[in-house]
Amino acid sequence: MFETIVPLLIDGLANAALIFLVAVGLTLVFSVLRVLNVAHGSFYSIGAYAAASLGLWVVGAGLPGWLTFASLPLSAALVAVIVGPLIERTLIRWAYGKSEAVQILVTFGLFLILEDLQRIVFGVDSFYEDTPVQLLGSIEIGGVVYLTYQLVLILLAAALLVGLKLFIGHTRIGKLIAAVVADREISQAMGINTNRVFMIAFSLGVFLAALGGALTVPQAGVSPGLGADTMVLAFAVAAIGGLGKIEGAAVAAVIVALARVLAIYFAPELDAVAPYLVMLLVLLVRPYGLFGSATTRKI
Amino acid sequence: MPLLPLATGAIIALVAATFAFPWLEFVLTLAIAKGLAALGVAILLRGGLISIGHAMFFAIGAYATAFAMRDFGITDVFALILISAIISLVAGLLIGAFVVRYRAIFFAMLNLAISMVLFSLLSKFYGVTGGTDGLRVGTPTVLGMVLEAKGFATFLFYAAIAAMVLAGLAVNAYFKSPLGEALSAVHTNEIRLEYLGIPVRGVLLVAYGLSALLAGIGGTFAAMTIGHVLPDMAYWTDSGHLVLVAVLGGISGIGGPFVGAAFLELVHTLAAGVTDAWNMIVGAALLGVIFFLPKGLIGFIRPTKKGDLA
Amino acid sequence: MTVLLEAKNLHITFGAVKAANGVDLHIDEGEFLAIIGPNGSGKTTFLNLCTGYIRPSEGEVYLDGKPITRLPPRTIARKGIARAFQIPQLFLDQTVLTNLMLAIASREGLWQVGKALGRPAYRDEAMALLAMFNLADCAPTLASTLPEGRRKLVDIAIALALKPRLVLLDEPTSGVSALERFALMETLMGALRQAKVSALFVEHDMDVVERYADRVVVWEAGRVMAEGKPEAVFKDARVIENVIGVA
Amino acid sequence: EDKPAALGVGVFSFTSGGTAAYGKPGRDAAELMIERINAKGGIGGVPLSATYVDEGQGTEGVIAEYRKLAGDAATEVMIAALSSGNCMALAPVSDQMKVPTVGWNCDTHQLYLKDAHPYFFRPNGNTVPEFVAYAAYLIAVKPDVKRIAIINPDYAFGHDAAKIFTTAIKAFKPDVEVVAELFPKLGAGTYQTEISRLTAARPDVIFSNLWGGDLENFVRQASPRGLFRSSQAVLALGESSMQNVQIPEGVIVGVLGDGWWMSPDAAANPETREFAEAYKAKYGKWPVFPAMKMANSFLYVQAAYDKAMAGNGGKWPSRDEVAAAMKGSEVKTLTGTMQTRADNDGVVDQIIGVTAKADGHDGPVIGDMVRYKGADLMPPAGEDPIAWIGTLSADLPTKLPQPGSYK
Amino acid sequence: MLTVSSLNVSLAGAKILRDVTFTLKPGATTVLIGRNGAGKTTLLRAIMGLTPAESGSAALDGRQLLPLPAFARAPAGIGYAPEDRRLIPEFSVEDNIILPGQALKLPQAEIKSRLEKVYALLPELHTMRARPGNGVSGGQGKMVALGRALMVAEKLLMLDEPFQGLAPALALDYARTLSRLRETMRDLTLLITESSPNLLKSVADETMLIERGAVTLQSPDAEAA
Ligand SMILES: Nc1ncnc2c1ncn2[C@@H]1O[C@H](COP(=O)(O)OP(=O)(O)OP(=O)(O)O)[C@@H](O)[C@H]1O
Ligand SMILES: Nc1ncnc2c1ncn2[C@@H]1O[C@H](COP(=O)(O)OP(=O)(O)OP(=O)(O)O)[C@@H](O)[C@H]1O
Ligand SMILES: [Mg+2]
Ligand SMILES: [Mg+2]
Repeated sequence: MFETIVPLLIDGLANAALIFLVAVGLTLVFSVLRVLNVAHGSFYSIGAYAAASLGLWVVGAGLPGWLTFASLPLSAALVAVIVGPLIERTLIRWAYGKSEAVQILVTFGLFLILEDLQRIVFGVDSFYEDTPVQLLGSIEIGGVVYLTYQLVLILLAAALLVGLKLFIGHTRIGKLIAAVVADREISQAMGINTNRVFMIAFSLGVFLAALGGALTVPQAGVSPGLGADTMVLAFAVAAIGGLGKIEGAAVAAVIVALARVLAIYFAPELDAVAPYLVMLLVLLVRPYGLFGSATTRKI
Repeated sequence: MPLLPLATGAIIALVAATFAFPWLEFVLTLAIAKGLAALGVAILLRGGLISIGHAMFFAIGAYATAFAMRDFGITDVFALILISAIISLVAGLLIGAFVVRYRAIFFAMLNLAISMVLFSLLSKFYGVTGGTDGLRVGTPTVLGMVLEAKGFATFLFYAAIAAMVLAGLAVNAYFKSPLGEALSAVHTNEIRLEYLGIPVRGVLLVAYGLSALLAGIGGTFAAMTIGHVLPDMAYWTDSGHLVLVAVLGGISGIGGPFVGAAFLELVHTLAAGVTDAWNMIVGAALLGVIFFLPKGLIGFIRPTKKGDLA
Repeated sequence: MTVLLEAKNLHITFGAVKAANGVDLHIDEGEFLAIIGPNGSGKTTFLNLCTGYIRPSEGEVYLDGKPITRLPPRTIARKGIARAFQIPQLFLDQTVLTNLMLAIASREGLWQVGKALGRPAYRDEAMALLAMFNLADCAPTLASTLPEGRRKLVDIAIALALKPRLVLLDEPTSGVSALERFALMETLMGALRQAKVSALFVEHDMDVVERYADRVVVWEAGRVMAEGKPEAVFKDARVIENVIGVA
Repeated sequence: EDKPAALGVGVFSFTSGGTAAYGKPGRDAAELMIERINAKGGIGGVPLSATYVDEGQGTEGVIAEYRKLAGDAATEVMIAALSSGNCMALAPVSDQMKVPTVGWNCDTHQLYLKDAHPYFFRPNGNTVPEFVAYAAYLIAVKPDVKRIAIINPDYAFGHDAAKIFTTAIKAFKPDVEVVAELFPKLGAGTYQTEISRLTAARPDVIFSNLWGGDLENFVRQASPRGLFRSSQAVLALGESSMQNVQIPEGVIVGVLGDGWWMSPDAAANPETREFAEAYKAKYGKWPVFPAMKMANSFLYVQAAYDKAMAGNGGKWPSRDEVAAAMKGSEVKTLTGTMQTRADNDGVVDQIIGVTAKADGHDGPVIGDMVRYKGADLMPPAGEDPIAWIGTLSADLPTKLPQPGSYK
Repeated sequence: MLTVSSLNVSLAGAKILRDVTFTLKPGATTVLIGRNGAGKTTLLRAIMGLTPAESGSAALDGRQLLPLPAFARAPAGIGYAPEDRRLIPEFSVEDNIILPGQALKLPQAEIKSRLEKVYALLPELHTMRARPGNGVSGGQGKMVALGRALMVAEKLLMLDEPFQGLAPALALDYARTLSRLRETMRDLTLLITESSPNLLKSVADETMLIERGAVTLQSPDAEAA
């Protein structure tokens, strides 16, 4: 028993860490901009490509290997700074307050374009840069060899969760964001520069997505088509946790990850279905997700 | 009304085109099939509901056809269409009964989830569904007549046109009926609807069932045209494309989705020969339309009406 | 006089607030009953309870002596109780005309396949109603572009279009300029009388109450504090202090 | 008919998506072959001109493309397709449009199981001999194997391979048990959980027919976690990724056929050498077996035209005549021979070995090779393949040529 | 002081404001009277930059407002209470009130003292400061909106139909509050729209009449109805 429980938990959490990183960005962007960003998955894969390229360059340039660690968040930040404001100002901002259909379509169009752009820029070969994994080496737990990197990811995700909660819940920016979420127009009248808030939030979302992508590179590499699959998974997790709910995304990520791992261990054919089945079940019981709640209209 | 000559003109153009380029026959039949599904999506958009999962009904219709032929030896084209229609309608009502409790993003997501479950099952249960390789669909018979493949393709093309016209008329009447107007009202004020004594979920369920039915019929046509059914038919990006097609063409009328579908299929076939980056072209076209033609492509030839996007 | 609607000992609390705290109230056939009371005393909440929008934690609401407490709004509406809201509830991206025609159509139920909503019968009835509130010119405009005051009128017109036995009007004159207030009430009450519709209206304008209410109920902290003929109630010291105020 | 200005060929392969890592070499080879053939004056004096179709766009689009091309008389022959799914879908269309079509890579044994396809040829062999060969090789090198684990892509190719491989193994050694059978979906990207699962199952042998980007990712993720140390790995399509990812030495790999450009026979053929050099010069890598399969398919087409023209007195052949020429043909290729059976399925030899280093060659090679005769492992036409495998005798591996015998 | 000149606004093709021109006396309270749909709300929204103006200008102490983004009004010392309250539902009443202060990065101490002022002026807000924004009734909401506007209103305070939906007693309170407000903040300029003027007799220095989007200046004692 024990020898399956342990790997089960470790694999589950390691998976959850990665899933959380993608989903939290999506959910955060949604909570502020009220835009469901279908192109989110693309930022994930762009982050991955950026990290791979940067890492390969570091190694190629003969720089010390530990720099590749720095290159992961750095490349994510680069993507966020370059892509985030650009896209927010041009496309996303335009879609604010438009119907869901329009928003989803604008980002879907963006998604289609980005997917092909990546193929044109990075080609069709899969990229790989695993210096960090090699440097960290591996440890054996319960008879199974794990990459130390996997365990590091778990801690990292946890830290990020706490950090974000503090940022949103206990800072001035956080309050302003919450206000903008609730009522854009009145927020402006009260002196909030909503455009700045939006851009910060969106770029933060891009950063989280890109970071998720970057962090997968050392252990999974990146190849074309990564974005589309990541996207649906992020959707599912965000919905399960309750859209816009950061802690929800975390819990949901763990649930989904465990579901998948259990499937792989005991019922492999359910592997792919697991996240969506979980989503169906959860939404059946709690229509707005685990942490979500309906907003009653005052009449 | 002025739309009538337009519509007839368009149909004549369709037919003429296939005489000029025979291979268009296939592309256009497929376009109409997708158009039917997109029309279904457009119905829901009326009620402010966006489904990123409607490809599932397209797939249900398609697989229903494949199974009916493989496992029940039904080969008559009309029988197959009828069967798929009924099955997708029933599926629509069942799933609808569940999803009409949700709105906005949650509705979109839930449809996505269900369609992805279907997708995963179709790809997983290799023994039954042929897995990701899908199933082959032979050439159906027409009222007992066994046409050779080319002949059947042509027959199917005209059948599709007929289906398109019928669907168009039906949906048009629906939009004008109280039920149709109530659907648009759901979008803006459910509370008021409730206070008018109107069961909101009932209104939505009708719309959902209708949209599923249309998507299913589209699926059958696709299955019979392509001669093959695949799980990809239910993948979320295909659902995305259906919404895309609807909005591309314009959701205010019934013509839009078909215009959009034709546009998409043509871009696809024409671009695919030249470049692999056809997705980029379609994506750009979509953005272009959303930004500059809020009424959709159909807006070129039709005055604005309420229900247009943005 | 036969009792039409009756509320017995209704309770509901929101967090710390007792929005309904043992409400007992009845309205007779053909009666015009006014509810006045401080802001936040639970008037709108009472209407929500009567129409099934929210359910009381305790107590019952009876229509013709039959309980309707746990029925959804649509069923209660079908039983002949129509409502106009404090914050107008319209189909914002449809025309004012369509707003009304939907209300009219809903009387016969929507399950009429193949018939257009815009058929002459509905159109004429709708236009007649709009004309009554001199909104005829608004007929083709989208509800979303109406100013607050006009929305209010359309909202009331919709309620009447349902041909109810009882209308609940939540501050019908608020947001309607003083210049138009009495004109509105005249047409409204006239129409109700003629159609023999009972009315319960929440109102802050005492002149309006005085002129149109058969009976006044004074609300205070989620319960009825005083009740009676307007002129009597307006003399009640507590009422003057809490509701009417002294200039 | 009189000769056209150019011989239109439709060439189908994956050039987008994760699968492109495997499909691109195929397309590259096609371009190179066309250059080379046209440089020698084309086929019967007519230069080839290809239209390339990306299978990455999904079967639906692929069929649309095929119909469009077939509808155009200028396209006289198709080389399609890479994926088994697409071949299954295109075969009936080819019957319909009557265009001779060469399945250059797809190898599901189900292709001709139900109906015949007079215009669809698949000269590069099918899944049955390919994976029975691996079973035989494994038993030969590891007679004491007890516990096997399988991780294959989640579609026909993966499922077929798993069934064929296990059936064969059990036929050769009934007491073998399958301790884990995983089918991650195509392009899954990360396999960490699967790897834990496989390790926990403690198998003697891990069999996989993952390919393209998937195979590369799997290898990269599995090696640091010691999977290849704890178990003997069989990577059926290993050769196609050897140059992109470092596969540890001693892993059993092969080329699903005879398409190993360095095999003794191939090395003996100057044309092959030339082709490989040209390929390396043009694309910076040695031609992996998908490249060889594509190249061979062009030779197959060329042979068909030559034969057809020889048959009708040098006149330019119709589509039907080309198809007729392909029927039952036997074609010398860069790496061996393609034998076309009456049912249009092909018979080729199977080359298998283990990863090794060779001095004098930059990059990994295959050592301890064996070359099984295709015919020995091919079920007779019309017989149910899986049932047939069940009937194989336990001592077949010992009767067949032994590992290392092919030098 | 606020100067609006030949301001024009059109919405959905319809002309809503026509050449609106007026000047508010500093420290004075001006009441804008007009029937429903006259354009009162639109005028305030245009000044706030929430509805785009076609042409014309609005200047506060010589500073042009229209070119500025909407969020630049509060820092300029303009407080605004919309007719439909618009509280942040999930914020407590108190958080709603201090929101503008936070937006303007006011120091905590400053926010604190202003909050005290507001509570002193509107004691009932103090009693329900912990309630959620969606937990207050229509009328109570008006009060909260006023308090929130006061947070930043140093120069100009604009109230859109503050009395709408107020019970008479509360309305009288509210009117008194306004008078008290004018005692405490003498140089604060008030612009109040109202469709029922009688309550404002006590506070109004100036009355403006707006009809179909056109403003006409009136003398204090003018009879509105
Ligand atoms: N978004 C809009 N699109 C088009 N017209 C609009 C829009 N908003 C308001 N209007 C029109 O502008 C005119 C003025 O509206 P406004 O709300 O300013 O009137 P008001 O004086 O505030 O009325 P009330 O006293 O009822 O609030 C009205 O005729 C209204 O129809
Ligand atoms: N959905 C709700 N959630 C929380 N509290 C609520 C809710 N609805 C009403 N309340 C509270 O219940 C009390 C009564 O509200 P209600 O709207 O009935 O007052 P009212 O008498 O209509 O006031 P007004 O005359 O200002 O409209 C108020 O204090 C309000 O804060
Ligand atoms: Mg109220
Ligand atoms: Mg107003």
